[in-house]
Amino acid sequence: MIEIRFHGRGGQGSVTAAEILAKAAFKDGKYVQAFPFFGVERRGAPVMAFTRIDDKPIDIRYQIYTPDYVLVLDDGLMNVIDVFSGAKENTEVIINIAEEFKGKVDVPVHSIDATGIALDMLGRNIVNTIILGYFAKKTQVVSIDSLIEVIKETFPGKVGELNAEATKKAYEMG
Amino acid sequence: MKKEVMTANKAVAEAVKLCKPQVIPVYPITPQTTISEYLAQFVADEEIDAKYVKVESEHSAMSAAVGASGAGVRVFTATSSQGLMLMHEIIFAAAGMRTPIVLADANRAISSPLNIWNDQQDSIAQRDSGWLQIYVENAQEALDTTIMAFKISENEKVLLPSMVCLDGFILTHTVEPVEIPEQSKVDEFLPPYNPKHSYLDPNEPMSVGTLADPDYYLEARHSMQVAMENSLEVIEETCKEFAEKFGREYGLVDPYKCEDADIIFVAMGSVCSTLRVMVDELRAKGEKVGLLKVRAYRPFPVKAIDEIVKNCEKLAVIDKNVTFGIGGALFTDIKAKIHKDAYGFIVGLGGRDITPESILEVYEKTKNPEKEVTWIGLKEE
Amino acid sequence: MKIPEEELLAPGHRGCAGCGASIGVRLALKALGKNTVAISATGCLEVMTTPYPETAWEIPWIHVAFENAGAVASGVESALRIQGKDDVNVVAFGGDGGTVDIGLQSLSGAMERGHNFTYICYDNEAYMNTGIQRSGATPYGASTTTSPVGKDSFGENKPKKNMPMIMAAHGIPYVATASISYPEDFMKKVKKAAEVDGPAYIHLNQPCTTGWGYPSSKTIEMGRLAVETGSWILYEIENGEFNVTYRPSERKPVSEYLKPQKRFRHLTEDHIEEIQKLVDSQCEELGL
Amino acid sequence: MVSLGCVIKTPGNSRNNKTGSWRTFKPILDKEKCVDCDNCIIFCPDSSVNKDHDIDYDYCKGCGICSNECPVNAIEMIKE
Repeated sequence: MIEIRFHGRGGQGSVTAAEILAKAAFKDGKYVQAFPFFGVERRGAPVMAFTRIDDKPIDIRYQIYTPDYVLVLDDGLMNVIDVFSGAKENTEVIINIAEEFKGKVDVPVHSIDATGIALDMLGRNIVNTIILGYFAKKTQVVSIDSLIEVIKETFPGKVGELNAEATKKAYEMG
Repeated sequence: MKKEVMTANKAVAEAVKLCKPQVIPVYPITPQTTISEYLAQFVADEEIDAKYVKVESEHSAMSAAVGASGAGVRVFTATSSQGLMLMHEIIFAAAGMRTPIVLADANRAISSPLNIWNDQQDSIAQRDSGWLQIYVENAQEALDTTIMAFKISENEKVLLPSMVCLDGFILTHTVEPVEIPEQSKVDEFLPPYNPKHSYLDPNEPMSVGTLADPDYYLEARHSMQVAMENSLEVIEETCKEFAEKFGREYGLVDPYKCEDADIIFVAMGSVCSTLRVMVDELRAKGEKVGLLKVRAYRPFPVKAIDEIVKNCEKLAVIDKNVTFGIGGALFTDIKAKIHKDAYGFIVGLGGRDITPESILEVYEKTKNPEKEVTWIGLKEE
Repeated sequence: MKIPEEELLAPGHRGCAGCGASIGVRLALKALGKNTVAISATGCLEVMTTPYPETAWEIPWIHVAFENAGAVASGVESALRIQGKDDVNVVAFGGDGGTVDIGLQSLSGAMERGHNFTYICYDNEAYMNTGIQRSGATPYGASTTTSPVGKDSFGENKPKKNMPMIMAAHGIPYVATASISYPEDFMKKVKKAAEVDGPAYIHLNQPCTTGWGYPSSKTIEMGRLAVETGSWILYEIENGEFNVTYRPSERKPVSEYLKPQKRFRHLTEDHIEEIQKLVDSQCEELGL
Repeated sequence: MVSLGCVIKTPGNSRNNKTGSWRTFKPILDKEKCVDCDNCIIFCPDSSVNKDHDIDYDYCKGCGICSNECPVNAIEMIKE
């Protein structure tokens, strides 16, 4: 089973990202589960979301404490919370950050300027699908085709098209 | 048939759509709210031909539900926690008036202190109301049980309302794959509601919701007891019919590896998923352990439980609720009706995460008991 | 006046001898006819008409609880309409307690949502079913078991809640006040209420021999005195337009209305004068 | 056995309950005096006066409203 933890801020679409990832993996033929950290946080507050992906039905129902992957939608969060909490030896972390992440940690960290892509291609700082594109290439956990399909289903029309393009761009950078 | 990834709330809404209720009075409350939103959208898009009554409170939601059901149509509503508390008075009226309403309760803790997270105190607080209560473990079971609930409640041997209890957030806000049955098959399974005991037709006037004095009240309540007893069989029949039609099997209780178990976990709702995994893990270590998932809490399936636990040594009863001064509700019922060495564990109140470690603690404390009722994960003062 | 012969509230009900509520319901049902479904809040009316296994209702009727007649009516109305029964009249009856106090929220919701039904508040100005406790509709100066006369009390010390105007503020198409003592006026209003598309509210003044303390034969006389003294004003608000529907040719002094009633018997001349002033200002406000 | 939900399916069967037994005073109408105003019919709380102004003593509780509302004093209340 693969466990993914998302860190973001309320309103940034972390929960949607966790669900899109689950739905895309489902299209790839996997069993999936995704859920938010159940809180009362409002726009701007740090939030978490979780996705589990497996080849067999997923029966466990508690939060993810030792993630295989951590996706950080906003590098500013790193000053506020420990996004590396529960990281295992082989845990990989992907951070949306303008410059290369320079912190000293024991796990591999991949940096992507998702905000740059978002501002460039979407005209607003919405990075949740973009970071998934990068994640798809880096980890091969989910296929880019399924991901694009789900993004278009989730955001119908032009918004979906633009998001899909931006996600593909990030995929190519992975 | 299609399979989609969705929350249990969406699954319930899809089930409701398939069951074609004609009146849906509902009021939003976390974590039920998205059910009311999906249903509003279905009505707005004419996917269901129903009156969606945008009531001003849960008390009015249940009141309108009873009015509509009393008038002879199929009715669905949903709520959670404080909403169910506000409905409490009319919850009893709904059962007494024998309205086969189906309500989905997104299980959530009760104030005070205010807490929006999951436990099952809200529905447990309604257990003496005369409603059937079925606790579900996942989104698929939420969908399937909602469909079955209408059929069970509308059965003439029952005619009591049903509460489908799904754990708030853990199910209501978690997406997972769900199979949506075909409309035609649901139509075959669940024929239109044809009320004989209560409807409001000027051509055939009847008085509904009357006053019963001491000469009649006792009998009226007794008939509810009989209906509740009947419902045991009706639930089993309905589950069987459902399995034949849709291929998914459910019962009053669902046992897992109980045949040779020394210790059996007894629990309700979503925690059963994690428990099943823990049963496998413990068995891998040579521990003879099983899981008894109680789906039907009211009626309380004494015989079904007895049959499954008859050879085990001990029961570890897990409650996400507390009856202060005695223990968890499921535990006290088990103690009263099942003659086994049973230990009660209060877990997960107010959304406290139930981890594998907490379950191992339950197991350990059943194996080597110190006291009858233990609160798991309690922080030191 | 000639009224429809058909009785839709059967005799044999357990209302007090001289009960004003049963007169009100009888007349309302005569105005509405057989093609009607009724909802009752808990109260005198419900208790006296449906002690199982006997009902006084000749039309379909439902009761659920005290404070929810508005919501129950919402459910009933929705159920009837979704079945295509658009021609069936829906009428809800609630006492003053069940309407102006505990049932206000439920009623307000039903009115605001625009259900097509008529709500009739049969107002006897206290909780009569439970033994004459004050309600928000109890008038100034009335002695009840929870606003008793005492060393430091002259009875209810607040004027009656203005429920019809609260209903009017919902912007519903029809609001009216009525009295059982003016049956023609009342029945005309019930018919209008049933005919409008949307919610209608009628606040029916209904003297109560037991709670007010007058001989059972005087029920109609008391209602008439309430209107003739200006203590109760008959009007309607049709699509926002206010009209007084009955003007006493000469307003009688309020003492004529108060003195025959036990609930007001303790009042001093000063109190009566105070009440006269209250009534005068109310009449002036409504253009009587 | 009570009906399901204590629903009553025989409309108007309160007629089984003869409330005439509640009466202390009995209204007697002098039809000679009657002017057909129908007040006694309209105002009877117990639907106990028919269109011919016959009083149904099975149900009349003897409240006296008819007597009080009669404009020509045609109804007398007498002790049972």
